Amino acid sequence: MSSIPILKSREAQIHTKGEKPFDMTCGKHSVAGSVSQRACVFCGSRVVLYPIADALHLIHGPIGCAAYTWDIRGALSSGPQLHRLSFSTDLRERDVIFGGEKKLEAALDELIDHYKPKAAFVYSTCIVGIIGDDVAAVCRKIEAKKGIPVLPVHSEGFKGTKKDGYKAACDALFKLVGKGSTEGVSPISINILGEFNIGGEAWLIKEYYERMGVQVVSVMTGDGRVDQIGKSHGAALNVVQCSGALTFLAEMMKEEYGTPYIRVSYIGIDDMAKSLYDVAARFPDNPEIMERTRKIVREEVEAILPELNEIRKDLEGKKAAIYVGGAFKAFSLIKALNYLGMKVVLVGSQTGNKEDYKTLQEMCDDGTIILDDANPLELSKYIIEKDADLFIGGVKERPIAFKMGIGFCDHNHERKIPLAGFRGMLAFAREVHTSVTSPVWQFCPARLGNKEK
Amino acid sequence: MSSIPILKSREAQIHTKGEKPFDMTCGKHSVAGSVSQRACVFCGSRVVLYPIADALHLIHGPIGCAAYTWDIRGALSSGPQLHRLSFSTDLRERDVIFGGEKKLEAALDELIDHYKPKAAFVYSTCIVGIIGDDVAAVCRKIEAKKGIPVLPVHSEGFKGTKKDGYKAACDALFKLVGKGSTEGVSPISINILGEFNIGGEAWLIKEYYERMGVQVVSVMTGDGRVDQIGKSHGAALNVVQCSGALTFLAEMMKEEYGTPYIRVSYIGIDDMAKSLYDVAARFPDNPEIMERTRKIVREEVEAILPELNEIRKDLEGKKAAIYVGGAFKAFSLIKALNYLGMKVVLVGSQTGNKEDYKTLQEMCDDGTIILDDANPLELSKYIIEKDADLFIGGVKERPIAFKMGIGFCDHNHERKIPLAGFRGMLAFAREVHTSVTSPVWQFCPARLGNKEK
Amino acid sequence: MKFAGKTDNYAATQNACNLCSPLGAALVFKGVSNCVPLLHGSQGCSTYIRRYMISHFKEPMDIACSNFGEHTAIFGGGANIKLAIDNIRSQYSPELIGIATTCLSETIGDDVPMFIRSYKEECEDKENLPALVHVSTPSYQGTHMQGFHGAVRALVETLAEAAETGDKPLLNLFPGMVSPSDLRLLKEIAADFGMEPVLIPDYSDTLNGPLWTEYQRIPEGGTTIEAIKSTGGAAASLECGMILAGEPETAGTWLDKKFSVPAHRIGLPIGIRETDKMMDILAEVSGNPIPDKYLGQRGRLLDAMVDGHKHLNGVKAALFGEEDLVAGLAAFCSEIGVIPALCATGGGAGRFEKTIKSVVPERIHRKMEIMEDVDFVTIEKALEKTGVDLLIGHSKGYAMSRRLKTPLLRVGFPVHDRVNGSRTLHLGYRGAQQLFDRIVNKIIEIKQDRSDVGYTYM
Amino acid sequence: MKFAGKTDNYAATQNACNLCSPLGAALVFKGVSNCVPLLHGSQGCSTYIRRYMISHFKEPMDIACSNFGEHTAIFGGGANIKLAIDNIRSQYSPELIGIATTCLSETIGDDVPMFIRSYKEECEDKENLPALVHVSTPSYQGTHMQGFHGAVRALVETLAEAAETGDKPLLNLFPGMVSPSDLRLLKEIAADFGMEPVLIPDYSDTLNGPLWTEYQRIPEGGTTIEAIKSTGGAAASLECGMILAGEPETAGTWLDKKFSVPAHRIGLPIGIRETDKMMDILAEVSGNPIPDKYLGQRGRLLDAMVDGHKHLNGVKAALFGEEDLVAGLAAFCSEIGVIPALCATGGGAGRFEKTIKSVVPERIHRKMEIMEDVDFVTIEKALEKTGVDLLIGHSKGYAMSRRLKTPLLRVGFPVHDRVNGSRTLHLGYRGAQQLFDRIVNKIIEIKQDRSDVGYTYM
Repeated sequence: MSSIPILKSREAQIHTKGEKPFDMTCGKHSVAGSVSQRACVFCGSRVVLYPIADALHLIHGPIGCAAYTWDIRGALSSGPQLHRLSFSTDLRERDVIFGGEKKLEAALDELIDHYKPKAAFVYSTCIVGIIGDDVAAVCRKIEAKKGIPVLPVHSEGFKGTKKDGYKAACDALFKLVGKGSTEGVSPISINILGEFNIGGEAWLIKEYYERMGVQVVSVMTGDGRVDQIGKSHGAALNVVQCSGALTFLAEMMKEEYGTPYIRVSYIGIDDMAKSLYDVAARFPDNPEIMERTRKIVREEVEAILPELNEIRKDLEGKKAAIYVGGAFKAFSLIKALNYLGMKVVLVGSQTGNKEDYKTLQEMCDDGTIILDDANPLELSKYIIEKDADLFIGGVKERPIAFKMGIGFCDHNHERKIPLAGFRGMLAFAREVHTSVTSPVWQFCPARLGNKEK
Repeated sequence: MSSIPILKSREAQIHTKGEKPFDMTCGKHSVAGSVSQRACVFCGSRVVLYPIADALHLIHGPIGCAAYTWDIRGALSSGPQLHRLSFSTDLRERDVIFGGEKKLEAALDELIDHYKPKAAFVYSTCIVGIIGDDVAAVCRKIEAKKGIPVLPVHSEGFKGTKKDGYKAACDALFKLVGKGSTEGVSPISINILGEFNIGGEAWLIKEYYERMGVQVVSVMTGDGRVDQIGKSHGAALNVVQCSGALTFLAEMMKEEYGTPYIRVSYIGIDDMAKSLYDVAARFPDNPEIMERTRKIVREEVEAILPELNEIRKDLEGKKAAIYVGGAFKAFSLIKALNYLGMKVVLVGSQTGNKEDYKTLQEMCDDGTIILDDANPLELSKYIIEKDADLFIGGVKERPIAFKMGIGFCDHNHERKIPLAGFRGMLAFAREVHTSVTSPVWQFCPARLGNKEK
Repeated sequence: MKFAGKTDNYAATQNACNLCSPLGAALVFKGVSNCVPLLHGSQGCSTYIRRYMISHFKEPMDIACSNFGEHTAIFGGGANIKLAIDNIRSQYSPELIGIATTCLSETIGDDVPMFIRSYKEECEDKENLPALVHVSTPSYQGTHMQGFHGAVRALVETLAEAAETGDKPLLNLFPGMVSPSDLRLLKEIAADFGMEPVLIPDYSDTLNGPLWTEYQRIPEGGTTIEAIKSTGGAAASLECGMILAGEPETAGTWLDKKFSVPAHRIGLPIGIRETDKMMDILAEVSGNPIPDKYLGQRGRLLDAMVDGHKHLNGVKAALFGEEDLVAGLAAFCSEIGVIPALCATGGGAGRFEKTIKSVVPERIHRKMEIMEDVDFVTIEKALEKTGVDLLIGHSKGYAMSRRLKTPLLRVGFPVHDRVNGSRTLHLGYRGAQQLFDRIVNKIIEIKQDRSDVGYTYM
Repeated sequence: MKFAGKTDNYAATQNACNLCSPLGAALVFKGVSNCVPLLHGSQGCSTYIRRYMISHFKEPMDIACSNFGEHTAIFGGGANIKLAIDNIRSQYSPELIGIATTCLSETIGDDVPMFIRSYKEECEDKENLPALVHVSTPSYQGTHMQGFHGAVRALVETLAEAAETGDKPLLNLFPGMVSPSDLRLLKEIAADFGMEPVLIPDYSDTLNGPLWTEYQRIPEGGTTIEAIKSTGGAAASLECGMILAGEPETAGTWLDKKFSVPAHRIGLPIGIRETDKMMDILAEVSGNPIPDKYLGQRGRLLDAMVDGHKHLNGVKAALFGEEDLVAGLAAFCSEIGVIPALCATGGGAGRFEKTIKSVVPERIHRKMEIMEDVDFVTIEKALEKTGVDLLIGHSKGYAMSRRLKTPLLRVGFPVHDRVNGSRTLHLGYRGAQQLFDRIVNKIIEIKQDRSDVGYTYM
């Protein structure tokens, strides 16, 4: 095999810790032809709003965008399951020529009557603006007619990056915030932002806060409900997970309602504990909250520690590669993996900013590869060079790891197990353990160094 | 292919109606090396006693006899399922040398304690007498110890034919008869003999009699219970189905208890109706029984007639071959098939007697082949010659029919659908229809006359 | 949950039973040796399609994208496409780049053929220029199947030449969208008839390959460009699929018209009759008799069909998926006594009902519901009324299967909730054997598990 | 229902997990060309065995019987055996009659070899005399597997000659009791290595044949007597099965001792390692490299194993059935991460535990229960405690599967409640692929169906 070439235009987005002065180029539009692992604006919006289970999610455009996003995420709902259906205006050639507004209106009319959602999100896809549809006008008309919020989401795929999609989703969400009454909202209360309840994670987290004595007014958007979002402005604090997605909303709520926010991560024992302590610290007048928090952390950690230690025995010294959407998650993962005795040899993200990358490189050992917006060739090149035993990423990264005989842990929205929270840490450890200790690797030619036929 | 030869010694057991003066040789031990479709004495006993669901059935011998008869019949129980387990003393080499009595005793001791059956049947297999085990003595000992009937069944495989097995089973059954009180037994009452509740048939039949106002004291042995058999001598009449199996018992009960018996068949509309009328006629002092019987027959026939007529349209003129255990069943099947518009071109039985065969040939058209104790080669020879569309038989006949592209209906104990009773007639018609009308036959080379590759 | 059904003023598509055309085109290009597919549109198109196909094939799925930004949409995608080609070339060194458009590039009116011409003209390194094949796949036209067959045709029309035949007679095989195992089977059959098959596409190795010793930028395998070029000199073409491959203008008809390569057209060879047809054509074209191996397979298949016939005769099944697959399955069902009580497709080529009816005996027609251009909500509504014993289709029917408590037998694409989508065999006698065993065993399983008795023999 | 478990004073066998030895012998004789098996005993033996095997193979199953009557038991079976041979000859014109004894004829002490000698001497028509092969199979000794291997050995010891080798090197293949599809696969593999395989037995056609145009008294196919004779001149023998084929005295060791045919002995080639071993031996013996076809199959199998590994690692399975099959499955399970938490057999050859432990990594041993010479009631008792995710074994485990609510994956013999027992593939890379897909898909199915969520992708 000829060695894998790196595009010249991508060189500034790839660094090896310790080699050169660190200065990551990032936040760029992906290079044409580079097979980025990123998605589009629409994807960003869809990820954020998807878990709102009592809303109608109508995708305005040709069928593909709706078809590919039908029920592909592990975001659970304790009640309605409307979010798991796929609705599309399914634009055809004549709609492209004559415009899709009528079809959109008819679709909303019909679907709202039938499913009786609490709100409707209308996602614009690439060609909607180009064919000249006035989606906002249709939404207003239907909103007036049906008496529920009908919110356009400006998610045309090409108009920016996935982050712009987050922003568009937050814009839509923000229109729901403040629609409800804050009666019954305690002064000791929070919103959980940026937690999507994959595998029931939001339920875990929420329970911790509630056991602390802190009311959770809304989760955005895991197991989300339109009414909860409506009264979320009543909460005393926004607790924002992840680097990108919901920060926009937190900022808007801060400006409009004065709600302060803090950033947290629920991944790994340390960060999970910190997320609870940081919230407790915001309510210094109620010292019993901090008391309870300490107790919770102690209990929860004690419950998982014995098995974690067992697992650590098998994982000690193994090498891991991380490629995730947001850099913030990568921070936590590095800590979690270190906790399991593993060494991170590659870390990258789709959407990190300069500061994120600086933090990343500070967390890593010399020689670790750090990447922004990587593609399959780059990822495979470095996981092989670094002889990783485990790759943490999403569906698109999985076959790369597998072809080279490397274990894999899905840390994306498609997974079905909780990886957040204390119990999530145990699930994470088990997941990593299950993959890394499988006997199948013994047969993999790349790991055998050509010793096998 | 060379034509299929018929063994000289078998020629007197094969007749073509209308060709020669009819004189069937039958009741012979099968010829060595002839691949008879018959089974052995053990099989005869096992078939009769199998459905008694609250008894322990322990097979004394090497493992095979028990292994091959484990849960292979469709005889249903409304309560205990003990009959569906397979118990064996599993004699090994040292038992053959030193005798199996101790093992038998231990097995009975252990199994009766655990399963708490109402009685135990101990089946002797071929080598039991030869190695000198005194089974009767062991049974007596355990009977005394456990306080339940423990009955030896003299079913050594080689000691006769399947019919001798029926006899051995009846001997064992007869020891149970009379053990219970006849309190509550009505003077208008019967026992149903020779109905094994395959696919729930006994339930159907029993319901007819009960609707007539006739008490059913026991069914032997379908959905059978030891206690019911115990009080069966109180019944006013024994109603015996089938040519062979339970007639021995009916004779013994007639002698010992003076219970009269009649012979019936529940297969086909006419015979089923006659079975009810014949019983009603035995209670002439209660004319309302005959009244009710007429009503039942009318209602039941009306319920199945429309669909039967539909089915008949597809089956009219098709040709059938019948090879069954008892000849009595064959009589009914001929009538039932005629009712469906089908013509019987071959009929045979494993255990018919001279009179049976005489009746058979009287029922058949000229040219019909009539066989006693046939083997696969004979059966295949004649179904091909006669161009049959359907074969009615048991598991061992099935592949013969299939290889030649001929439909098949299982009329043996392995089936799971009721073929007796009015509803059974409909099930039979459906079963035949399903097989005969399948599109697969269009591809069968034998039926295409070599037109296909 | 109750669904809104398709009504007269129906407007929304709910749980689509089809995908968009660029997916089909990308799949075809994955089946060409040393080829990188390039979608001309937004980043999301390629990412979603990659993700969707990875979940089925479980293989690396590099599909490039020209990555439209806001400027691109305004000023056109010419610059992007050129940059994309450059970047693909420097990373992958492909022999062919298969360029499929998307709704976006089509809507803004990009003239891709012109972009390609000008790229070629401007190119300094003409020697090493990969072949550039363009197919127009606006997502608002047709389904993934139109994209699939369009790409096949584009490959042939762009590359085929009047060629000399080699030692063995060449057979052009246009298999339709079948599984890697199906493709492998078709190649084996053609070779057993002494022919050299050119499969377009052939992703049997590229999307169902072994583990790697070293990373492969483009997975090994696929139809070579040389082979595609040679299609003009083939002894015959065999096109599979009555509905889409049966369109008036296809790769096969084009080769017939242009190079007089006789085009044989059959349905997907699913079941006895259509496989017989294929065997007869191959025997005729090759001049060789049907190999014993296949007579043996056929014989054992028929034997098995007879052995299991009673379990199936009268069983009602719902078939759904792409048009040609459903037609092939309906034909096979009719051979084994299964009533294809509902045949549904998200496709809308307009020949679905007629084709289905042509492969099912007339007396069954009144027991059937045939639905074209429908989504899963509509199918489920219909099934709530009809009631069938079994669903046969792809994984997207699982939600419906669960609600209806009717088991789903997974065939076709996508299979997202089982591991062997790539290995599922549909074609030939062996494919029919596997389908038969799966169907009859599933029916037996239902009967056995739902029975109160729990018979241990069936 | 609660069962009585195996205790110290255990006496009864409840729901046996094995069959009697004449069955195995009869099966072997069904795999010889133009052979009729003859059981020397009561009518019931052959009838029960025929019925039992028909339910699995779904093929005609003519097995003759010497039909003991009361007189026979007293005076010995000599007359019966002779009459039976005569009758078989006149009806079937066989080239070989395979005579297996039963408990009855063994217990009364019939000297079958003597009967055969005297039959031959008395025979008027010596020219057309079929070969007569006798195997001693008292049902109270061993299981059907002893009968199987005994008959194989009897065939070879009775018929093998010091023979010249033909064009191709001969390979004696003693496959063990595997499926017709497995036999077909082994023949294909041997042929692909350029060798002429002599499979003993080979019931791939006789018990898995096509429909017939005319009735066949003895179904076509099977190993010819000529081929069995030639085993003495083979290049090598390959015996599959670590436990029973691994006994000190087998057909293979006999050929080695008598004719110096080197005997290679491996386990049933189930899974990667044991198939690799077989391939290496064949390469060595034939002097040819492993064909690409098998490297391809192996490559794709490994790829699939990696794709599905997470679903399986740590899954607990119970394996039951005949000793060699369970050992082979245990080896394969260990390769894919499935813990063979319970391995059980009705056989009692005495080498079960040691063999199982030799193919499973040591760190797994403490998680395993290994049970020899047990019945289903004992197995079920153990499983009530252990708790596994999946049962892998034959149909007789269904009742247990139902009560334990643990799915049963059907392999081996008998398969009475599915249609494809004959077609189930266990051996080679292809067999491993099919086993793997079945196991992982079943685990996924359980997870998916039991989940409250009902994910549509897994």
